[in-house]
Parts: sequence; C-alpha cells; structure tokens
Amino acid sequence: MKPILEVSDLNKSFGAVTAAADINVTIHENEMVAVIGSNGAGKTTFVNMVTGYLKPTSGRIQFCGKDIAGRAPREISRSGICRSFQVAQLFPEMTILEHMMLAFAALQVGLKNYFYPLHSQAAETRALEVLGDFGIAGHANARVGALAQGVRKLLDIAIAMVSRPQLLLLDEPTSGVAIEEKFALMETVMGGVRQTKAAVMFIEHDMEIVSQYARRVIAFYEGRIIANGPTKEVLAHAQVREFIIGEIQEAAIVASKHD
Amino acid sequence: MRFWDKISFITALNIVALGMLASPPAVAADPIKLGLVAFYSGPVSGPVGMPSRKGADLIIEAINIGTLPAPYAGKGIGGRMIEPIYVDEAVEPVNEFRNLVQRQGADAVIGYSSSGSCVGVAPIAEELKVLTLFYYCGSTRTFEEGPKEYVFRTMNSQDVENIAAARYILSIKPNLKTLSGMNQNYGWGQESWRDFTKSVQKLKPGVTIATEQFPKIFAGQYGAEITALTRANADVIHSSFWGGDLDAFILQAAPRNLFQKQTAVLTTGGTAIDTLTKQIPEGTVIGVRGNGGALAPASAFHDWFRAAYQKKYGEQPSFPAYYMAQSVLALKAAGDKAAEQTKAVPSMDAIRKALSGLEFAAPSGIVSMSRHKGHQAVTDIAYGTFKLVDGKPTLINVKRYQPECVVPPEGVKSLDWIEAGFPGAKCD
Amino acid sequence: MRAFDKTPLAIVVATTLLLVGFFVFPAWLSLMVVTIIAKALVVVGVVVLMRSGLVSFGQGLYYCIGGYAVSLGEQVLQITDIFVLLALAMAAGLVAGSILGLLMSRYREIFFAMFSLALSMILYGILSRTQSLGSTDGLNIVQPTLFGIKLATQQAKLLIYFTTCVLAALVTYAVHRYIRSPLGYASMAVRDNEIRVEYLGLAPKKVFYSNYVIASVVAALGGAITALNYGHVQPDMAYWSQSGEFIFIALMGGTSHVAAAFLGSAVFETIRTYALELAPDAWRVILGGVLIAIICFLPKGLWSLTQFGKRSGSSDWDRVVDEKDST
Amino acid sequence: MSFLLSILIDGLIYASWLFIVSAGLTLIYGVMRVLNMAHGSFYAIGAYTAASLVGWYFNHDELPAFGSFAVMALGAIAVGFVAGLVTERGVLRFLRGRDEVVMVLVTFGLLLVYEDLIKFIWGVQSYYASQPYSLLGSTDIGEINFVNYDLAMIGVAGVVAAVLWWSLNRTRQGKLLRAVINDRENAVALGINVNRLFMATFAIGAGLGALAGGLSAPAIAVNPGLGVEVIVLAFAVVVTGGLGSVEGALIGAVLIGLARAAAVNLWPEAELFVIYGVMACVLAFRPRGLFVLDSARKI
Repeated sequence: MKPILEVSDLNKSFGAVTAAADINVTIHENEMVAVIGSNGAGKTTFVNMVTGYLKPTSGRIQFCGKDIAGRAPREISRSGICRSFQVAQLFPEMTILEHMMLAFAALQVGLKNYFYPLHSQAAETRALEVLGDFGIAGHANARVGALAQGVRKLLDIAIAMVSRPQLLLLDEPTSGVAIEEKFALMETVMGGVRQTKAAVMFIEHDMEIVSQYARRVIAFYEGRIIANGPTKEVLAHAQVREFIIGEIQEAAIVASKHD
Repeated sequence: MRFWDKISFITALNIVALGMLASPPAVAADPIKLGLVAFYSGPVSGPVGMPSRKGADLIIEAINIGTLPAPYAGKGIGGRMIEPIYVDEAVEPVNEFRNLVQRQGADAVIGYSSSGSCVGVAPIAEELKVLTLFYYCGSTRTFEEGPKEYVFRTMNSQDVENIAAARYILSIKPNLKTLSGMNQNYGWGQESWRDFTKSVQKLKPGVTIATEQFPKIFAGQYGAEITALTRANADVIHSSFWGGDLDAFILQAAPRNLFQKQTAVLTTGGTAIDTLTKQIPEGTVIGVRGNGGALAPASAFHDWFRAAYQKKYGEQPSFPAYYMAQSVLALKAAGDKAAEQTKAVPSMDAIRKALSGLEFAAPSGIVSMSRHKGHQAVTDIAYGTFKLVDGKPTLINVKRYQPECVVPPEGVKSLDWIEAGFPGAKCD
Repeated sequence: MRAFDKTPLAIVVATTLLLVGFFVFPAWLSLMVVTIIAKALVVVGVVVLMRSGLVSFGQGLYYCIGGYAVSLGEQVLQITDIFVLLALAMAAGLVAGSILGLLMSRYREIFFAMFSLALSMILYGILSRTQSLGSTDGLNIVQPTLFGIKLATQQAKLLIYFTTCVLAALVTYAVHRYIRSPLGYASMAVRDNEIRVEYLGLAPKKVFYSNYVIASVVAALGGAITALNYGHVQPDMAYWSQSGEFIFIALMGGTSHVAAAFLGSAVFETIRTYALELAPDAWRVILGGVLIAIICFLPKGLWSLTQFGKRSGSSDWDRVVDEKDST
Repeated sequence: MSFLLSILIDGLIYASWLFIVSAGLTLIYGVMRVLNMAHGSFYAIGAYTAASLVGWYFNHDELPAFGSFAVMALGAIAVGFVAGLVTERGVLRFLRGRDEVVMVLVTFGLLLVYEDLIKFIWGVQSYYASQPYSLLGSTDIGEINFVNYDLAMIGVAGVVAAVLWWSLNRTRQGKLLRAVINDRENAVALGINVNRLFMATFAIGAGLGALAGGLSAPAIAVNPGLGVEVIVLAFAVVVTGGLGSVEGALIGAVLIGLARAAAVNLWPEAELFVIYGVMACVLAFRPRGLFVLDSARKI
C-alpha cells in the first residue's frame, strides 16, 4: 500500500503548554485508522494541524509527496484531505440540500460565478445521490437548525465526501449520538465512505466501535503517541489500557451517573 | 394650476375691493400658509431655535390681530392672515423643504439657521417658485453663486459682520500685532475666520496669526485649545462660536484668565452677556450679528418688542428672536406695500416683488433689502465692549457701522472686495 | 419541480407601476419615491453585507463618495450627462470599495462596524475641513443633461425619476440573482460558520470582499441619485448618524429578500416625514419607538409580514418555495 | 519642555473625561455584550441632573459651597442608576441573547426616545452649573494656567479606575462579573444569577455615564443633543482599547486624549479626525483593539 499522509516530528505548543510533541504518523491508501486518547490528549490538535486549522510549531506534514504544513484549510481541502467535526459544523439557516449544493459549487466554480443560481436540476441530482449514500436524502429540504444530532453528523460527513477526498478525517463521528444509535450511524458512515475508497482516520472513544471498524489504532496520551499498530495489539497495550481505556471508562461511568 | 386659480380668485377679490374703494383689503382673504423652519431639537434649538420660534409667534400673533405698533397697521399681511407650519430643521432640510411646499402647501417659507440648509434650499426654492426668506444663516454663497428671484435674506451675511469686527478691533486696538482664532470646524467658522483675518490684514498690513484653532462643532471640551491659545499669547482672539459652544468656551476660559490677557472678539457674544455675566471679563468685544439684541438702538418699536416678549415669555429676547421677527416683518411690510399699490389682497408674487429692494422697520432699526438686486438685507452692524456697570452687563463704546462702510458694493464678491482693500468704502 | 421564481415578474410589475405613477403622483410624491429608492439602494448594500454577518456603520462613506463624485464630475470635469455622472459615481464607489475592502475584509462583527464608522468619520472630517469643496455647507448640483441635450426642469425630473426606477430594477434583479448564486449562499454560510466555509475549499475573505465591493458600488449609486434628486451634497452624508439610518432601514425591512430594503425605506421615509409634520417636537420618540417595536415584535423585519398570508393554508409545495425565498 | 508638559496635562484631562464616560460603556459591553448607544443619554441625564441640582444648591446661601461637589456627583450617579435600572428592566431584559448589532440599534432607538424625553423634562434652554468649576481655583504649571477642577478630574478618573479594579478583582461580586466577562457559557453553567448581575451591571454602567455627564456640567452649557455628541467618542475609546475591557478603556482614553491634545497644539486642522485616525490605526494593526477578550473559536 502506498503511503499518502506522512507526518514527521510534529510539535505544537500554546505558549508554555505543549499540545502535541514528536508526532510521527503515516497513513496509507484505503486504510481505516482509529485515533484514541482521553480528552485533551492532543487528538483534535493533531487533526487540526493536518487540516490547516492550526499551524504546527515545528515538523513536517506531507500529503501525496507535497508539504502542506501551515497551509490554509481551503488549500488542504482542495488537495484531497477532508474532515468532519466533533460538533457538526453547519449553517443553521440552510437546508440540507443547499449545504450539499454549496459544497459542490465550491468545488466546481469556486467563487467565480456571481449570477448563476445555486439551485439547478443537475446540482440537485448530484447532491441527492450523495445524501442517498448517507441515508439522509429524505430530509433534503429541511433546515439543519431543526434536525436531530445524528442527521447533522451524517450531513457533516457527507459534505466532506463531496470532493471525493483521498483521506477523510472524522473527529468523533459518534459523539453526541445515543449509544443504541452509534453502530447504525457508523454503518451508514462507512457505507457511504466505502463508495469512494478513501482512507479514513477517525477519532473515537467507544472501543467497541474502534475494534469493529479500525484495522490500525493510534493512541495519544498527553500530546504524544504512546502506541501505534494493529487494533488488537494497541488495545491490549498495558499503558493504553491504564491511561486511556481506563480513564475513558471511568469518565463514562461518571457521566452515566450524572445522567 | 393652483397658482392660476389663485390669481383669478385674487382678481375677483380685486374687483370687490375696488368696489369698496378706500376700505382696507377684504378680511376674508386667503390666509398665507407660512412654513417656519428652525432647529426645534438638538444642540441649536436652545440658543437659536427656541428664541426664533418665540419671536415668530409673537410677531405673527400681533400681525393677525393687528396690534403691531407704527409704522405697521392693519390685520394680516395686506389682509391675509398667517397660518404657521413649524418644521424642524434638524432633519434633511432640503428634502423637507419640498414636502413643506408641495405636500403641506406652504405659500412662503421663513427659516434656516444653518448655512448648509440655505445653500441647499435656495436652488429648490427657485425651482418651486416659492417665496423663501432666510432669517439667520450667514453664508455669502447663497447670493454670490448667482442671482435669485424667490430667495431673500433678511439679515446681514457673515462677511459683513466680520469686516465690521475687524474695523472695530482696530479702532480700539490700533497697535494690534498678532491674532489667534477659535472657530468651529465647519463652514460658518471657517469663513468667519477667513474674512476676519483677511480684513484685519488689509486694514493693517503686517498683522500675523499666532494660532488658529478649529475644534469640531459641539465638541464642548476646549481645555487643549485654551492651552494653545494661552501659549500663542496673541493680542486678540477672534471667535465666531455661538450658542452652547460659546458658553462652554467662555466658561472654560474664564478661570484660566484667557480673556484678561488677550482681548476676545466674540462675533455672536450677545447671547452670553446676560447668562455668563461673571465669566466674561471687561473689555471683551461683543457682536450680535447685526444690530439686534443687546445692541439694538433705542426706538419705540424696540421698546414694544421687548415689552411684549417679556410679557409673553417672561424673559428678554435674545438676538435670534430679533432676526426672526425681522424676517416675519419683512413679509408684512412687503404685503402691505403690495396691497397699497394694487389696492387688493396681495398675491404671493406681488409680495415677492414688493419685498425686493424694500426698506422696512424692525425692532432693531431700519432694514433695507438693498444688496444682491434687492434680495439681501443690509443693516447697521454694531459692536460694543463688555463692561459691568453697577453689576449689570453693559456694552460700552458701541460703534454702528453703516452699510457704506462694511458692505461690498453691488456685484462684487465680498472676498474680492476685502482682498482689493475695500474700494469705495465710506466710513466716518 | 423547481419553483418558478416570481421575483423578476414582481420587479417588472412594480417598476412599470412606478413609471406610470410619475404621471399620476403629485410632485412631492415623485420626489419622495426617488428619495426612497436612492436610500433603498444603499440599504441593499447594507443587506448584502448583513447577510454575510457584517454590519457597516459607515456605509455613509460610499453614499457620500457617490454624491460628491456627481458634484465634482459636474464642476471639475464639466460632465453633465446623467448616465456618465452615475457611471462616474459607481466607478468611484468601486475604486474606493476595492481598495478599502482589502483592509475591511479582515474585520468581523462589532469591529467591522466600528472600523467602517471610523473611516466614514474621517471622510466627514476631511470634507468639513476643505473649503474648496464647500466645507460643511456642501456643493450644489445643476440639472443633468441627456446625451448632451439640455432639459427643462420637468423633463429633468422625469429623467431622474425614470433612470432611478430602471436602475433600481436592474440592481434589484442583479442582487437577487447574486443572493441565489453560490457566492450568495456562501455569504450566508460565512455569517454562520466561517470555518466550515474554509473547509469547503472557499476563501471567506473573498466572500466578504466581494460583498463589500458590491455594497460600496450600490451605496455610491444611491448617493449619486440623492445628489441629483436634492441638487445638493453635504459632508453630513458621511456622518455616522446617516449610516445608522441605513442600518435602521435594513433592520426595519428585514434581510431575507432584496425587496425588503425598498419596503423598509418606504415605511421609514413615510413615518419620518409625517412624524416631522404631525409631531415636530416628538418625532424622535416616534421613530425610536417604532424601531424598538419592530425589533421586538418582528425580528425578521417588515418583510416577514408579506410572508404571513402565503404560509398559512398553502400547500407543501408552496412552503418549500417560501422557505427558499426567505433563506 | 513645558510645551510637552502642557500637552501631557491637557491630554490627561481630556483622557480622564473620556475614561469616565467610557468605563461604564465597556463594563456593560463586557458583561452583557450590549454596545449601549443610550449611554450618551445617561451622560446627558447626568449633566442635566447636576445642572439642576447645582442651580438649586446655590440658591440656598446657607449651604457650604463645597458640598455642591457631592450633591452634583451623587445626584448624577443616583439618577443615572435609576434610569439604567428602568431601561434594563423595561426594555433590554426582553431582548437578551439577540445579535450584538441588533442591540446597538435597539439602544440607538432608546437614544432617540431619551433625547425627546429629556427635552420634555428640561426643555431646550441651556442650563448652567458653573459655580463649582471655579471653586477650586487654578494653578500655573510652566507658563500655562490650568483649572484645578480639571486637574481634579484626573484624580477622579484615577479613583473610578481604582474602584472598578478593586471591585472586579477583590470582591466576590466582582469575581463573578469577571467570570461572566471571560467565559459566558461557563458562568451560566456555574449557576451565576445572570439576571441580577445584568441588572446591576447595567445600572452601575449607566450611573458611571451619568457621573461623567454630571462632572462635565460645570464647564459647559447643558443643551439638547449632548449625549449624541459624546457617544461616538466613547465608542472610539472602547473600540481602540478593546471592547469590554476596563483596562483597555483606560489605555484607549489616554491614547486618544494625548493624540487630541497633541493635534490641537501642533496641527489644529487634524482635530476633527484625529480621534478616528487613532482608532483606525489601532484597528489596522490590532483588529480587535488593544486588549482582546475572546479567544479563538473551538471546533
């Protein structure tokens, strides 16, 4: 398998606080990778750096042989890395269909066309197709302000899939969704993603989902990678069990008591 | 259309009036809807707008019931009653002028304190062919930009005031060497300062300018300016500040003894001498934009005006009241003259024609519409020096400049006249 | 299945009615119509900016630039043709907007509002200080000509009126199209979530920039028409309260449709002029009260009133259209 | 040397006035996210109240003249406080959570309403309260004579700054307020009674605005339109300093005060736009003003 993303010696600090240290990661074509770690371990910081939202303090990020560290998110998106967000990032006053059509339009004409309408038969067909892949075509004309969290999550990912990226980064795709719906949601996501053969790296707290969908796991702890390898090995790793899985389970227990 | 209706109506009345011969024009004549535009809100309303409105109300009432003293007589304007319509100048005056005339049907308009309003309104008044009397704005541009048919100004323009101020200050301070200026940063302030300094420098070459301050209008805080003026230490400080700004300037300058060390020429200082008696030092030169207010010459008409104003409002009239009264009286005088000439109820057109070049009496003396083809008023310009006499504010050493001395001759722009060294000026 | 866009038809009908109206209206009403439209054009720009989340407290800057461009075009360049003058004003707005837009597109929210206010106040200060430009008294503008032909007063009025109506129709249609273009949607998107727009592969700054330039050009056009209509320009056009008035009108009308700007402007002008006439001592209370009431009870502006009838009792299909209309 | 000194003093006097005007404005913005245009009205109300009270006070010869300072300042604060309370309870309470710019417009509406209400109560004639202004005498600094009342304003501004700093940093209520200023969501989640806090903040802010008006009344003629003139200046100060930050308002006031004093003494033509020039320059390099509150958005 060909490597597409190569991250080497990546560091990020905010003033005196180190958010990520010596990150070295390689993602290959068509791979399914999970990223685990407790809150504040540096997972999202890592994704933010790869997608250009944060500028790394030092280190290299290469995508398909090109250095992309410090580029603007829009350039990185256009070069083939797309992402979803922990909290779905949407436009509350637009309908699902309009989100999709805007994503398509952004890809094709960018901002050049001032008077050509966004709505057109062709754009709609294409948008509905992708929405169909994610099972949310039925809500096409609803405004997202009125939608359930699960649908928003799916839309967030569907938007990321519009440009058919080579690498898709999903930041906690199942967070904020009820436990009993998590697997169904993940099924839909993976079903949608598989159509495009993109490599997927997803951040996840639910170890069952991790072991079901990931072939490889990267474990973060206090800004560093403490394990990186096949799913079973990493999940059995002593430090991972102590620092990450234990903490996550404790947190889950506390959370459930609060509820 | 309305206009022709009115003409034929008036012709009909004319015949009736002729039938009645020597009797005064018919009482049932069409009233004149008179637009009265001044600042009734905002910072200008207190010092200018309200006294103006009071002055207008007083005179209009007297005209309508016929109690004006001699030389005026009879009810109404040539028999036509006045129906006032008040409009606040604070909002888009140019636009509202059209509404006033075209929608509310004003037959004539008196008003406008701001030069900007006058510059903007004048062409529209000409276009709509409506008799319009500017009562207070000072800019010379209105008539220098071209002759007017429908627009009149019933008080002096700003240039004349400042030429007179220059002559006055040189008469009391012949050894004047340096000048400072404190004027608001807008048309009025800039032009006042320009005309004053140019006049002084023409009359006494070699006078230099120490500093020229131009704070924003309505700024209110003049500490830094007073420091700069103090340091510049000129012989004379000229200020065309008016209303609240003038008061604030005097209040803030007084404890710092600014006017004790340098003589101030306050071209509109007349409004402040009663309210800020303690703060104005003796020796300060006070102007009233003409010869109204505190510098009005004694006359029976003047006594009547002051007494009637005092009776109606419980206070003495400040000079904006005089100039508004002057404006309304211009209409009365012109209307009566037209009525007398034609022996009929005067049309607006007849009033307008009668007004051109007219001489009429006002509380502050005789006003003659002799400048700019009979459309711009000319009066004496008075300046005096402030002094407390028995604790009462008094203006001493009063000089009244005759029009021949300070008013540019017909057809000459005032700035050109000043720069040419006042050719043809006749001063005593 | 896509809904028929009723807006172009509505524009044609409204414009035709207005054009015919000139021959029926009393003179003051015709002038008021031009005033309303001129201000509404500036407000259209304010609305375009508002849709992308930017509120300009300095749109008076371009309004003033447009007005002075006409006046200086007449006095300095000796141009009197109405179309050349209007084009000149729009070009001035375009140039100023394109340059300042580079700076302004970096700002958001209240900082954009305050920076735009600062810029327009600087222009106000400069003009007020410049005696050769008439200082605060401003400049007068003589009647425009048409292709070199001198016109009688009444003809010139007709010309200004017709030109204003037709230009307003064109601008309305163009902006209506623009709002429905990808860039128009992107504008709404950057208001809600700039980061997501960035991740769509678009540059939010460019979105803001193009909105800013469009707003500048229409504001300059509005200023130019006002100048021709009043025959007078003053630095007050750049004073902050003038810009505040435009935002006032925009919020009154609502931002969901271009036409809302015209509705807002018409209502505003009517309320103000009658408040001034009927209550010369209390027009501020009336105006301020109306503003607060509209914000409290009609958060989407007066335009939402026109949507009521449609929504209730209409079919599903209509509802989809309606929603689209108001996005 | 004395030249620079006098610019410095003039600048500080002007800055003191600016700071007292804008402290309340920035406090209200920090806590409530309302950029309150009606602050100008509170300023005007304070000035009218002070002028009326001073007029009344000096009609009673038996009262000691120096008491007028207390009457003037406390009266202005009290009336401003009540006006603020009424405004918050009567109008703003119902519009909580609306867009910031909408709130600017709402308060603009309030400014218009207050303008006419003030006219209704006090009329349009000028009010004077000049007696306290000359009560303290004057001082020669270098070759320039300054009014002690103005110099005292620097002290008053210092006291206002100190009291604000102390109440925000050293009192329980102040810490709550800071919590709200720095992290609104969290503060609400912590169960802080936002309702009461907003009410109190707005009333105190309004009181400060009125105090500024009251203190400047002796040196001016109190006229209609006072508030409108002042509010944009205060905006410039708080935006330059950084909205919502009291320290920012202090620095912004000093910066603008000095810039204006320098312009008046060195380049008088620039007076009309120097304030906005400073604001534009600061914003050009620091787009959110000198003291920034918000951090980047989390995704």
